[in-house]
Amino acid sequence: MKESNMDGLQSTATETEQQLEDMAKEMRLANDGLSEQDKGYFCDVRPHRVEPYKGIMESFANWARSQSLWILGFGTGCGAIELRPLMTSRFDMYRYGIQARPTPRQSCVFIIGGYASVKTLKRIVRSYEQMQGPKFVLGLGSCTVNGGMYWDSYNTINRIDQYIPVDVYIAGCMPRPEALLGGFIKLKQMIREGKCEGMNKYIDDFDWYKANQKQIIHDWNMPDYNW
Amino acid sequence: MATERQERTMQEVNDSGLVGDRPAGLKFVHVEADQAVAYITRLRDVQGYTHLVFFTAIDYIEDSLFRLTYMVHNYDSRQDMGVQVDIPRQGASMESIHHLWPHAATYQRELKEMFGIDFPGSPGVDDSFILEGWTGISPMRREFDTRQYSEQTYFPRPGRVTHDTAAYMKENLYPSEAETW
Amino acid sequence: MNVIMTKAWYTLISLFVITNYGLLLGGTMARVRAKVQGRIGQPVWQPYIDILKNNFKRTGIYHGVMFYLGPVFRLAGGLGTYLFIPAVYGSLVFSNFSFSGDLLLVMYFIFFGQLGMALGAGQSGHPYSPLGVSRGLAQMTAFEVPFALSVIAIAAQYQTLSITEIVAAQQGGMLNWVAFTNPLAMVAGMISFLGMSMGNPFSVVIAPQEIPIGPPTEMQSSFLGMLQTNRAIFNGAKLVLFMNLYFGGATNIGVMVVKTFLIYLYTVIVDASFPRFRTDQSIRFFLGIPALIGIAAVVLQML
Amino acid sequence: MVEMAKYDPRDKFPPVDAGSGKSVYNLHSGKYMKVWQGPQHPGITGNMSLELTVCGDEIIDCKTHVGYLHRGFEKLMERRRYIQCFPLVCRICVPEPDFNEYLFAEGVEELAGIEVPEKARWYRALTLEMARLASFMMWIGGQAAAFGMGTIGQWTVTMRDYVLDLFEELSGGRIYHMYIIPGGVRADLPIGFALRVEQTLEQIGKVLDDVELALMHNAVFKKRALGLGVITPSMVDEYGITGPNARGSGIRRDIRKDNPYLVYDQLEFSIVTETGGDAYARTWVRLRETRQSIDLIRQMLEKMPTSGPFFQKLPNVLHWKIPAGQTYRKAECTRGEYGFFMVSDGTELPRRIYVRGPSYTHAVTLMEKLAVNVNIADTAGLMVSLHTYPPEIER
Repeated sequence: MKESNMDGLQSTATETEQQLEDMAKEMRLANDGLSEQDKGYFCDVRPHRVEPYKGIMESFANWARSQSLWILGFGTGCGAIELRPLMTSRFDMYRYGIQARPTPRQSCVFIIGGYASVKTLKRIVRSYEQMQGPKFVLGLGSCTVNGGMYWDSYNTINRIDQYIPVDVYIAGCMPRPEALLGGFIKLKQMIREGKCEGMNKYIDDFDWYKANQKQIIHDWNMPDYNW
Repeated sequence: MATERQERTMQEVNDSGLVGDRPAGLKFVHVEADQAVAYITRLRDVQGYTHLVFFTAIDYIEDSLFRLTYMVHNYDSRQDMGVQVDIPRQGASMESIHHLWPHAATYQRELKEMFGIDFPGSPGVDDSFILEGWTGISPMRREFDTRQYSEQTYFPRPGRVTHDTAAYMKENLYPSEAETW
Repeated sequence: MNVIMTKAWYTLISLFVITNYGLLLGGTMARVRAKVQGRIGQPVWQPYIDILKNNFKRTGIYHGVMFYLGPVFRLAGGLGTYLFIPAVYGSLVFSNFSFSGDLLLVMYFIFFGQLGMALGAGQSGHPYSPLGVSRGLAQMTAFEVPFALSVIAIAAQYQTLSITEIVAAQQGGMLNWVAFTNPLAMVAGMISFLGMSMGNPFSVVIAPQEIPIGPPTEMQSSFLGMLQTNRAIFNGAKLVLFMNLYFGGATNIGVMVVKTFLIYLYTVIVDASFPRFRTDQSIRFFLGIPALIGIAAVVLQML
Repeated sequence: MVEMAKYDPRDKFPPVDAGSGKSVYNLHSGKYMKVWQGPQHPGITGNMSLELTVCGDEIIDCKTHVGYLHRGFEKLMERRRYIQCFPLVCRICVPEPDFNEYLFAEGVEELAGIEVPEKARWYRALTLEMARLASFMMWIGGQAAAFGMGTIGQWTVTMRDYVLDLFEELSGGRIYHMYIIPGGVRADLPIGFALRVEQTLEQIGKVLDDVELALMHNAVFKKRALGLGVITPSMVDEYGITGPNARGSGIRRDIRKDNPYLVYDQLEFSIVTETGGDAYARTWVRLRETRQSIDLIRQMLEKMPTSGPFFQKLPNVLHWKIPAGQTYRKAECTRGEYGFFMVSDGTELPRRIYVRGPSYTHAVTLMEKLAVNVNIADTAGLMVSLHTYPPEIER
């Protein structure tokens, strides 16, 4: 597990805003959802912002990232039914360097397939935090934008961007595979332009996201940030 | 195990006391709560209604009662029989039929969670089935307002306008046809 | 001193060539598999981009020292396998250290990577990893049996264990290949090669459907990049090894490319046209007909 | 094959409690491991999860967890007018939404006493069979992929896509059609539609031949599927099993024959049954039913009336007061008996609409029963072979 440098805590003689922010960054996570013997297994260090490289190096890295997008194989909603045609020979997404990975550790694109019920949102948050950055989120369908059909349902959230940062929305119910490919191409453009800093955004507004998540997910029995 | 009281109920079923007999092959019968399970047992064992199609409840909040509906099917006579039981809404509780069909326990789990109807003795009836960490009244009860709950909880995106469909269509879409019905 | 330096340079060149060849072969075979499925498939250079992307990941987590060493062992296994095989017979650059190592050492290196991977996966703490590891090691032990038997048959045939001498003995015409002088050994070896290349029907170790995805479940960014690099080298090394053992080796790089491509094509075609065995089923399979064929090959040589 | 030493695998398993039928074990004894399969798992159907307790490589206890896709349809429909419920119901089941539309429309017509024109009933049956075809094409790919053969899925899912094209031409929607509405159907058949359907059916027939050759006669597939998840005929009534799962055990039951709806009494077809009761038999049943629905579509296109209205004009649907009553309509969908139980109290809003999905029993009770003593590598195949679909469990 990462060591948190304690300097930020000791040199607190003259508190400026900056140092207070540093202290907030250095504060450890509570992980109060976990039982005592489980706390040892999980990291309690707050996630740290990772700055991108400078100049040509970052643009080259972004090109590589945009050319190999690995989807997390998690059909969170009915939008996942259009991923099957996307993978098969009619709309062959492998042509664009897109492939599906079964484990969140190795994947970098998370497709929120439509509506997310509260029970699924818990798994979405956990899978999203297990993914290694930079990671990108595709909101699929109208339900991720504003609740869509189920805007007044008691069990589906209305806006996914209140809980995890979203890079690209693909509207429609259901969005066609062509629309999905269009969304992927848009995502590639944004990655090349270096606009997809969703992970750093998540880390900057970490407390806000956590507050929103814990407001809905009542039985929070998982670590606060899952490395 | 059928007392003659159920015999008589059976006779009534076959003769009359049917509600909504459309389509052919679908019958509904009302049974008292205390003899419902024995009656269903007889339906399964004697009358050949061997298939439990579904088991659900209807919330009549104005009469303050739940109407349980056991739908059983007879594959020989191709009959669907809806056995309907009225139970009071306060402290709603009902005998379990998981000993007749194992998958009835699943329905009872759902009813416990969604309506708050208790089935003592049903395996795992208290486990959460669909919802997770749900606090508050059971969502399928009619006094639960899902729209209000959703607007309070799930950060509705500003800008959504909800028209009253009838008024909107009457004004904008079909000004002439709206009154033709 | 000078000799050592030139040898080191030759080794580096040979490693560079086999790595790129393995990567390109992987990309090509992905396209072949896609053609069987009626698709176009990914670009040939996709493996390069994937490795780059994995190494450009910003964060990466580790679960301890063995988790680090697992991919390293795997890479060491791949390199060791390759470095003691003559990639091109008679060539100064591509006959690596084959003068010093022999077949047993190579077989040991083939096993070595898996064991290291098992250690690393075990420390990752994910319940899927030990499941995959146990499947992988059990299946590996099974397909080592026909492979070892066919190797013994070849060794008995040529009275040597040195790969270079085995290749040398097969020179001069197609009919001198083991595939024709000792077909039973070739059959047993090629069947065990299916298991070694971990394609269907023996791919339950890294199967996505049954327990994703086995040992590398927790391997992320640069660990995964290392594993992918090793997969390229290891594939190349295995192909070259089987080419040397059964198909008369190669006298120049072109022949090597053609032969290894065909051998790989055979595994990919089988891969695309079969479901996968369960672990116990694949063990029963390898200990069945292929093992009997291997025994028959050995017996024929001993007669 | 080599003769393996005979040993009883049961002896390493914990004792089974006679009362509950569940095995009694101490999870912390170090002998057992708990593995969660799903919801984030490629080998699970839809979005649900299995809580497996394994002893070595074999499952000794399985618990199904559903509810990841719960949208509260039944609650939402209670606060919408009947015609507003209509775009909702097709969302319940994604692979074949038409059954929801059909049953909802039938129920409303039932309660409101509306006669549907003859042509509309043929169109409805045609849509249902096309939906069945599409769903089966997707299922075959899933069953093959669950055993690791991705090639079959690539072929069949592409063929399904051409059926979706026909749906798009017919109704404008690819996945959700909303073609069957109360009072009839939304549009007439396009010109030359039957011709294009025939072309697609020919293509699909060819692909099905290839699938039969490459999958059903595949030695490895047989090894995996034979004897996996055997459903005995006595279990069928006990667990409320319907559809191909029951027909795979030799039970001759098909709502299209027993309680004929729409125009199925005017078509020639026979109930497909197999006797094995295992995953292989179920695969055969579904493969043959796919061919059967191709045949049914051809029959319909022949016998279909060419003239006449396809829609019965409704009163103003926004002020539509359905008379009080209750009814239960069912149809034979690809997974079994699909039913809508509708209660109206004479107002503009439905009092209660209950959706009976066949997966309700298949995925929860039956799966928990069948998964015991199954190798953990076969869980995905067993799950797919039951053809469960989570959204109709939790709605």
